[in-house]
Amino acid sequence: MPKWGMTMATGKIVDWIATEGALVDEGDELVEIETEKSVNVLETTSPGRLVRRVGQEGDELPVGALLGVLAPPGTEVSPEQIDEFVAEFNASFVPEVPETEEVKGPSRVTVDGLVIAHRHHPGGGPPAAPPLVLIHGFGGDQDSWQFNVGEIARDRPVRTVDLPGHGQSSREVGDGSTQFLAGILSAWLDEVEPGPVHLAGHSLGAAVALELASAREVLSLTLIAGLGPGTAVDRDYVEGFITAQRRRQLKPHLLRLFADERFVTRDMVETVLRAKRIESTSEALERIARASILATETEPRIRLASPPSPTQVIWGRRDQVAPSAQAEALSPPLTVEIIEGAGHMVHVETASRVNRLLRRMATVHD
Amino acid sequence: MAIDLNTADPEALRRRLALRDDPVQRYRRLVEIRAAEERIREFHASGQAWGTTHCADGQEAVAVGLAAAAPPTDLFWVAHRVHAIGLALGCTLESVFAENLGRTTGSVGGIGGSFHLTDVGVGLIHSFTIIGTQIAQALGGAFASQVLDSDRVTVAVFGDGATNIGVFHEALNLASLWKAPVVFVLENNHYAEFTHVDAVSTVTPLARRADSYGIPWQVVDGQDVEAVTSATTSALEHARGGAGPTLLEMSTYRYLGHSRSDPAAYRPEGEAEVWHERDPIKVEAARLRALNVVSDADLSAIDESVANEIAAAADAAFSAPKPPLSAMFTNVWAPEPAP
Amino acid sequence: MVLKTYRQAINEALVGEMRRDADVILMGEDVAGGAGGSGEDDAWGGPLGVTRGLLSEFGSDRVLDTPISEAGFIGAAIGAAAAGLRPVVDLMFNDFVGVCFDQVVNQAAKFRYMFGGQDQVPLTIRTMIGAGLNISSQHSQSLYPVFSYFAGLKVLVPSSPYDAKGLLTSAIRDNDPVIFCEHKLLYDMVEDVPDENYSIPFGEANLLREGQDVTIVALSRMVHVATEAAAVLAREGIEADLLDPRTTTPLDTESILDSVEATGRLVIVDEAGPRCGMASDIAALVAEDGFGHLRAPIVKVTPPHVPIPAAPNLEAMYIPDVARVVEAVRRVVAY
Amino acid sequence: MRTMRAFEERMHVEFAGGGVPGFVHLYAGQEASAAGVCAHLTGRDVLLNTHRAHGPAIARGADIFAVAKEIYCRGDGLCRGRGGSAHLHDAANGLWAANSGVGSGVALGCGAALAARTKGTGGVAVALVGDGAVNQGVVSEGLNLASIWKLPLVVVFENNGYGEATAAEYAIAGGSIAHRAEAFGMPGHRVDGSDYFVVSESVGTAVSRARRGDGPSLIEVDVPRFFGHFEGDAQTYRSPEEAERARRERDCLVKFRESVISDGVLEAESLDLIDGEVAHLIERVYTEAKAAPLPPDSEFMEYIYADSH
Repeated sequence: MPKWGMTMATGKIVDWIATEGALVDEGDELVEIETEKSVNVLETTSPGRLVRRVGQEGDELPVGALLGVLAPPGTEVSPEQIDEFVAEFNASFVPEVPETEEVKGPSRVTVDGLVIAHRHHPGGGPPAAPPLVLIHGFGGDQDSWQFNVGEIARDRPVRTVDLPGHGQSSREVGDGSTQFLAGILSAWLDEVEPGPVHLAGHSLGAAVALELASAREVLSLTLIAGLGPGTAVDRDYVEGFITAQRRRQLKPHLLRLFADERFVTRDMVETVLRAKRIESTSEALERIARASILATETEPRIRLASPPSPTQVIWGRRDQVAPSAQAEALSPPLTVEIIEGAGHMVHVETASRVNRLLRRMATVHD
Repeated sequence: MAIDLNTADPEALRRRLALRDDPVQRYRRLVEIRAAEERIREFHASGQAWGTTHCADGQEAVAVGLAAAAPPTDLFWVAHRVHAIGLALGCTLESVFAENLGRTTGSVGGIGGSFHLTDVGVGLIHSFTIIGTQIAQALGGAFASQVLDSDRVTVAVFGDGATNIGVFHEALNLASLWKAPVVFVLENNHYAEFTHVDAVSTVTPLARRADSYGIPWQVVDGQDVEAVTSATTSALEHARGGAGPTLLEMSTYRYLGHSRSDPAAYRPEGEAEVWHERDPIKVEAARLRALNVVSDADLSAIDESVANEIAAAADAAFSAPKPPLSAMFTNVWAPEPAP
Repeated sequence: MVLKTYRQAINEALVGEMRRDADVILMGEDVAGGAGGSGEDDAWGGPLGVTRGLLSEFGSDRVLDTPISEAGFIGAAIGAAAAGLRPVVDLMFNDFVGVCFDQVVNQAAKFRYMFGGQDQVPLTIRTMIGAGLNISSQHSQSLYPVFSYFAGLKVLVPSSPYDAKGLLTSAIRDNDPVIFCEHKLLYDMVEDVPDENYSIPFGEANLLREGQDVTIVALSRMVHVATEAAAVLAREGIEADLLDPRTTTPLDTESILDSVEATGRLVIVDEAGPRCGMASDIAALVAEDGFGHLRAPIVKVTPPHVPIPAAPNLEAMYIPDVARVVEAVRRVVAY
Repeated sequence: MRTMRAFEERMHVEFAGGGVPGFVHLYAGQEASAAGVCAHLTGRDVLLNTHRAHGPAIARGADIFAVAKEIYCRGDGLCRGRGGSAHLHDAANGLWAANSGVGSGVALGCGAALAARTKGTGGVAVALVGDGAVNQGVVSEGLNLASIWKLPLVVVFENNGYGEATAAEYAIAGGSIAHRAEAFGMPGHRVDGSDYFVVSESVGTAVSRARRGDGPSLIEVDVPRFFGHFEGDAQTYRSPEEAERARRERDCLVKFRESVISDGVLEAESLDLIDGEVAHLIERVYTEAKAAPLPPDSEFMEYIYADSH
């Protein structure tokens, strides 16, 4: 059972997609799982044959529990061997106690006079592994990575952060430019993570990540639903998001972020509204939008032609906010993954797929 | 339909009459009130009663003096700090305890709670939590006496805090115009909730306000039962004789906080100690001893017998039933008029 | 995430606005507690400690203890508001409005209208509502329906620390007289409340839970009773849309009607009495404008039409509880 | 004073002829009070008006055309037709809240005075109150607040002998309104309200005291009321001779005229000239007010709430 979200303790099997005995390849859809916060599809992380579906549809299982058994390609296993494996696993399996960090809230540091809220997720990987730093998009906060952090932290520490003007960070945003935001994050990294890092950013966060990658040592760079300044973005969405003050005004805008409406839960709308209500938030968002999103610029194309770090681009095919067509034209050395059926919040809607891509990118470039 | 004033609990009436001409009984009642309030605070501290409660420790002489002066036909409208005056007027210990505990044997069947004691049979018409209400209502009672040609006098008992609320001034004006047979008793314990009297009025003594309405006034030593009894007796007779209202300011002091949750931190150190030296129980004990009416042994015997009565009354209150659901719907409306 | 009590949240809103705007002043009986005495100055900080600490920061020119004279000091607050201050005045128990009703409903509510819009009364009246402390019916009522009757007043019934801070901030910034109803049983409730100033707009119902089977509208402390009931119902497979209007004037009629359009069923949970209250008001709204969507009669869960008894067992029966809400929802769903 | 009088005399006639909506309370006879008060007020001060509102509004400098239009509930009346005769309010000119809730002006005035002090404007508030309001609780509460907070407030009780139809002597215990000041620890005086100069001197002293920060004062101004409580009041509660006698013996205009002429301050001709101008003005005021349109239907829901800032 994967861990999607820091407070996720259990997940419920909604639907097995792969049939027992089927050969599956990396990235194939395996099983649909419902958590408190979403329904998401677990994808295969390594090729093999699904020899046993242990969890049954409707079962509610703790994080880390055995969902099924995958035999390596080309090997033959007997039912007895599978029984033995399952028994052994279950005998040693102790469900982990869910993290309470979310309840405690993020840590805060003061960087260049600004309060920056951030979290460190040490995870279960080697502590010395270069960490992955995740930068959220416009109007979001670090919790928008909640479906990604848990899985990635199996390999390496993960750091998430609230951009200035967002989440629980300061509402001071300078001139609102990506340069300013990247400058603050660079100073923040000097403080908390001076060594080389992997970097991933979503939407506005992708622009900040690209800027940051030019300024310091970044081992790999993942740009999700954004290419930096000049990314074509729906102006109505941005302006509507900034001005919405009420649930009923905001919800239509949030719906545009997803291909599947069910992701826009009451909790999500409330969380975004609460952040937006903090004094000076609208002004901060407005300033960032003017300087970093709605300004047009062609420079990123040039920069992406010879990127500062090994770079992959991930996009949702059904992105209504930043059309995915702009990713299709990109060419090597960039790798480009366009995910069918996902919208702008591709890392939420197809968390399992994006997690696999993020883990692979980092592992390859450690 | 007028309330029936002839429904006194015989025991309550006996308790009321006992104070009339017997200084030892007055002393005993002071002791009883002090001990009863202590017991009530235990109910609250131990979680057996909740809500809030307002105690009058230190002000017992006012309650007992008023009750001693007034014949049982006179009617009292009083403030929320009512245990003392209720017990002085004759409410039984059990009825006061049970009301605090929300039991059917409480003075209003558990429906009113600590600060709404009522026993019309001994002249305790009601106790009020909306500051100042009783002043106008007592005036109305006095007006009724005039219309009905009764020699009944009414008494309004209120705190210093009530002298700033409009209804105090409205009632004094009317009482003066109508020469109403009412006595206004201003129990000045120097604090309205947590605020000192001097912060909320610029006139001292407060009773001087009566001048503006053409009403005679007097400041009385509220620590001394005899002083209270004597001043009240005169004021009641003044009113009964048709000469109109009087305002009596009883100067006294509240040892404890406003309510059970109030530690009274707003008071300066040493202030309470000065008043403790003139504690009403001490003052009265000294007087009785000086007159050789009682011996030290008698005083100890009184303490002991009061303690026993209180224990018995508390037991009785605890064993009384809680009100049934039907009690919630009783007395919302008066009975239909007789055909 | 910072857990704070309802009491702290209100205190923070007051501090935040008093720091932000020198025109904000505070007055009421014992808002500091200790004025004129020779002991501590801020001995009490309001009858329930809500305004503690304000005197020391803002001084006695801006934090004023008043005598017990509600008509006088609420009238003065109205005058001060019309003259350019933003008074926050403490009416203590909302039951005390009886002694200053004229000031609240004839003066504050109409000052702007009757004078043709020349002036405004940016006044906030904080007041305690609610039963549950065994203090009988002159200290336990929930009179927000009475205030809601009067055009010109805005009426807020925050049910949580987060809402209390955001709504009080909006109330102080608002240019109309606002009645801010604090439920006395909520003072110790804790919730995540941001340190920063923030404001919640009036007329926006809070959607606490989404469901397709029934709409539950609950106010003030009843929101928590309804939340618990909704959880019980969910285990039975009944999913409720749970709405907290948060402000009764203005009332978010749109959210209520939209929800009923989707669910076809309405249960209203209100601690105020059954007659002429918000429950009957909302029922009338849906009967008039949402009748075609109803699949069952509207049910109101309210206390009976009696004053509030002090006896703990009777008071417990008076206040709507989870069982009554669950039963009401089952009834409309089974209809 | 002449304008106030002429305005009211004409109103008396107009009301009898029909066409004036609502209740109308005339100020005639009391003019020296409003004039004596307003002589000491500046732009930063606030005058709290009563429901007998026309005279003080005119004295305070409100546009007399807008005053008349408000009484006729016209769209461009002082309060856009929302208030009518008893609720004249002119924020821009420091005229406040003529009020049917008698006595409220004292509490509201405390607030205006508190705001003036808190904001350091140097302004004072003067609350006009009738004798009928003196026994209202809110008046006592307001006087107490003003006293303990030492507010820059002057409370002027215009005692015209009747609270509606009830004689002041019957309704007020303790001898006089001025005597009430003692209950609140402030100075109180009773003055002859038919003499402008007496009123003015007394108010002047009280306003200076308030402006200096020395706290509130109470002034009882003894004035005659020439007409009934409201127009249409048959006044059977008082003898017909009483009003007649008041007009004969206590007319502030007559006294003023005699006084300034005998002191050589003004000549009879200049006073006649003023009277003539006033008559002309009043004619224009009434003609224009009666012709003005009622408020537009489209503004039915306006002015209930302020826009948030």
